[in-house]
Amino acid sequence: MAVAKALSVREEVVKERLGLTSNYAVAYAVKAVDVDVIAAYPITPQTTIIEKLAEFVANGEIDAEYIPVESEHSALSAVVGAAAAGARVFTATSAQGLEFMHEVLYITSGLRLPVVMAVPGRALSAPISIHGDYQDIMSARDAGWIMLIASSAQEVYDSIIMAYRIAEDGRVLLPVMVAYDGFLMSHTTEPVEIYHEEYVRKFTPRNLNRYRLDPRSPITIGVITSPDWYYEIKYQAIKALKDSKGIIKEVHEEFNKSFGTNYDIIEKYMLDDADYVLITYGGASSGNAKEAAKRARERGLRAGVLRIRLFRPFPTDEVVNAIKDAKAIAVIDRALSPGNTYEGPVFNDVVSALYSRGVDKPVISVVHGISQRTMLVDDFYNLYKMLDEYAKTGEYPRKTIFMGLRGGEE
Amino acid sequence: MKQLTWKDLPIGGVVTEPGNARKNLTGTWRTERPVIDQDACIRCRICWMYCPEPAILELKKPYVTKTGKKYDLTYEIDYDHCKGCGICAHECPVKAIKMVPEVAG
Amino acid sequence: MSASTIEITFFGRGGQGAVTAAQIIAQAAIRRGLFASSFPEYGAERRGAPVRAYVRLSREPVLAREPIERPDISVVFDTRLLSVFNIPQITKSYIVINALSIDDVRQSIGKFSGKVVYVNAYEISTKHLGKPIVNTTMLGALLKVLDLIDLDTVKELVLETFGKRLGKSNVDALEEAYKAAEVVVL
Amino acid sequence: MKVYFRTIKDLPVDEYFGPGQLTCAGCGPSIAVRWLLKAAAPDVIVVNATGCIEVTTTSYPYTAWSVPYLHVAFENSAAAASGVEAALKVLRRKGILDTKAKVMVIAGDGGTFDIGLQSLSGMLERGHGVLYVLYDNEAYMNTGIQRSGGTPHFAWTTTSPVGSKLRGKVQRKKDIMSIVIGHHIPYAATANIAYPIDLANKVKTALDYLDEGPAFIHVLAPCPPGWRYPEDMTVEIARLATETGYFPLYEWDHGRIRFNPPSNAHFDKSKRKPIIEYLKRQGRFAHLTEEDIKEIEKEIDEYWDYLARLAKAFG
Repeated sequence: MAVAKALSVREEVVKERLGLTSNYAVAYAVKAVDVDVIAAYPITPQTTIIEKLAEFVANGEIDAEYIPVESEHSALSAVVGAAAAGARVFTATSAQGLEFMHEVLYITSGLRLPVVMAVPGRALSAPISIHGDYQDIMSARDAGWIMLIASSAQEVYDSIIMAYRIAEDGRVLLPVMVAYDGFLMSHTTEPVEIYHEEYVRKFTPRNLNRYRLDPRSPITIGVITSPDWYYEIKYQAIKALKDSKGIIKEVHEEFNKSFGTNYDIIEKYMLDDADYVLITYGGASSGNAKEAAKRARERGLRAGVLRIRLFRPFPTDEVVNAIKDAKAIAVIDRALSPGNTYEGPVFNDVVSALYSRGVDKPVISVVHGISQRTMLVDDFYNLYKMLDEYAKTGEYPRKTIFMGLRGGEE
Repeated sequence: MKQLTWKDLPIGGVVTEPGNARKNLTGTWRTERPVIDQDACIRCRICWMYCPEPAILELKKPYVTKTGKKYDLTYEIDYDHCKGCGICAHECPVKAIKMVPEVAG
Repeated sequence: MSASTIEITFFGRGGQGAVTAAQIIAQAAIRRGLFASSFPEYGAERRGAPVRAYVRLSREPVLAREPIERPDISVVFDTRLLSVFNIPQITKSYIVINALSIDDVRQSIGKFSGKVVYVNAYEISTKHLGKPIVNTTMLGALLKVLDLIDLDTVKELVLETFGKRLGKSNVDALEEAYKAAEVVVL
Repeated sequence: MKVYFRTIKDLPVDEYFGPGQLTCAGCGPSIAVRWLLKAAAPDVIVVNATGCIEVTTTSYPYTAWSVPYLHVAFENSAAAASGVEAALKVLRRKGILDTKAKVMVIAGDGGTFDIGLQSLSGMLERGHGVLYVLYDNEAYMNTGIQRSGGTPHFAWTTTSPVGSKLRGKVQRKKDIMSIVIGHHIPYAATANIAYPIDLANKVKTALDYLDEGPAFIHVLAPCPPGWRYPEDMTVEIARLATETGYFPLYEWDHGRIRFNPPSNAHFDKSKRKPIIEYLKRQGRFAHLTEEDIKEIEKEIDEYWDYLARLAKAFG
């Protein structure tokens, strides 16, 4: 019954099924939510988003001001200004561009402005690499943004729509970043069902009832604080980010109801009875891990995948509950946290989540797909085999495994 | 004010009351105070124009000088905020403003 | 071909339109209600440098996001690419190839256990487009063995991709190749 | 320049800035901002760059501003203002907000000549209807007097100290007006806190042009601790800067250049007061030798030659 109902919702809301890259899916979502101000600067692999948006604006398909800024720093600064004036805004970037925005990332969340940004992830210089991974995304993880990591073009489209609803919620008022794989998603054409705009707009009503620049009631935004005040104002934003999890769940539920989808802040794949779990994020890691789980199950291993979709705030209880019955777990990071005990950034999050809830499980840290180093389904299948062997011997590696590294790690 | 917690403050460090900096009594910074000689003052508005604070008040307060000249306006110092820079005294074309040492207490 | 997922790799050179051809096939599949994913090998674009573009077609959602190492079908824009990518060794079922003659095909492919779809795309594309841009012509040859997608949908997409005038010449090339292509066993 | 205020008696009474801001006693930039707002308020949104004015006027939980105010960072006030302007435009167009507010940037010399030059150039090139006001106190005063691209030749600062080998700032002041004018915007002008009527008229004129594109006003605003002079001298020193020809008052209005009093008489060098009158009152120039002063005088003459050529070509 539930399925039949979902299907009929789908039939009603879906306007057409298109072949889109994740980047184009972003542009279509931004169009659907009736954005007011777009400011962006070209950078690979983000550029095709803003090319598509520029095309929409040029053809009058979006009534928005498109600011072709002279840098990423100005891109985020301009949307901060526009959001402070009450507009619904969008920007996008990758890699060096996100680094160049870094200063303003913190300001955006500190000023509690509902900015939405898309980031197809990419390796950071030096050496320069235009290829995809998540090092740029991870460098932004402490900036106080809500961070969603999508795994398909459809999910990217849906996430951008949800992002506006979340960001502008009066209980949240925080910027939202929608991240996904550079190239492996940003430039991969997949089917995307786009919605009739009336449904999207109904789902994302404007909220002008927030602090904004208005001569009728002049307020000051962007103050300087002494040690007497900074801590309290910062804590408000930290608390808002933590509390946003419940509201994000609420928005997911309502989105699922309105659009006949099935999103949650984490995705569980063959997880219920899994002994061995790969924890992943993004499209390539999770897609290949799912294929590998199927392969492993065919060969008698109870394999499952846990995909982290909401990365900040980190879904601590959800993650712990999802893996608490597993025998062994591997966290696959497409990013690096050099100099840490383990170099996988999300590994550290997972371990800290388990520890905080008193769950002691063998977890191994795996780094893979750096600068889009080829990841094969077989690599992920081999990880299940490795977990099985570790579980049998009781011996676990006490350092990060750098998969696919010529020469191997030491 | 300092006892307010994070629960009491508007989000984002926004200040919602325009111009509430007037609660900063910068007059305490002064070592010398300007004193206007209302009889010598020619109401030229120059001190008012150049005051950085602004701490020179242009009041619709009639005044008759000792020599019988009538004015509609009176210029007075807002001693709560005047920092005592002395620009007014320096720029006054008729030297109607004197800088006088602040006395303790 | 009618396995659950069909994997196709286009082998071309920068500027020959291999990426566009892969896109058109994926778009056509999506338009027919199938699942598909298509992505090129990425790097700085260089004219003439060998490039690969991948397409997966399926009746189920496509999960895998790995490069196609063993394509069911290889679409090869010129014979010199065969050895660059070891194509006869890695291809499972079909090599769709642009060559000057059947002898040229035999000579350049050597040993291959599957079937070859041969077309002289140089000649056909030059005839219709005035220059040897072979991507749409190769699509015609590919369709000879790819029955998941119909000719009309591909033609529709070619017209949309290239616009009316250029689209028409490309459709002509595609149709001629579809007729002229020969399936041979070496 | 359109004349909105003919005499001092015409100047508006309402205050939108201060009191209670934590600027130094005798602050030149404070005088500038007070008159900017008197001319522009109430329908104006201010975007402020990091700097003296920002830190002294928004010390939480207090604000010295009675107009909507936004501070984002140091180098991006022009970019943030671009966003505000674009937002007002589109929200007006869509009928979401009914507002006729104009956007004004207020930034110091560091935020304009140096770290903010890129975003300023971007904003001017894109043609946003924003008035950008530079209050120039000729160094990074907020951080304790460090040299900027706006610091004049030979001036002492803590990063252009007077030593046994180097004597103050080695380089000359950047010609920001020429850079701005190079963007071919409708209106650019210089102004000086010693001439508030002129300043207020220029602000009004600039705001009127914003439908066509950006406007820029370069306001000289002396700083008592940074320039090392007694705080009651702020206006006098500012006035001397113009009277000696060091800081001429002029406007670039739709491709025409026009000099304002008293600078319009200063092509004739004899009408300019000797530069020493300006220099000798400031501790930052206390180390100057006669040779140095000659050098500065030569530079000012060269600058006037340049202005004369501009006036000839575009007058």
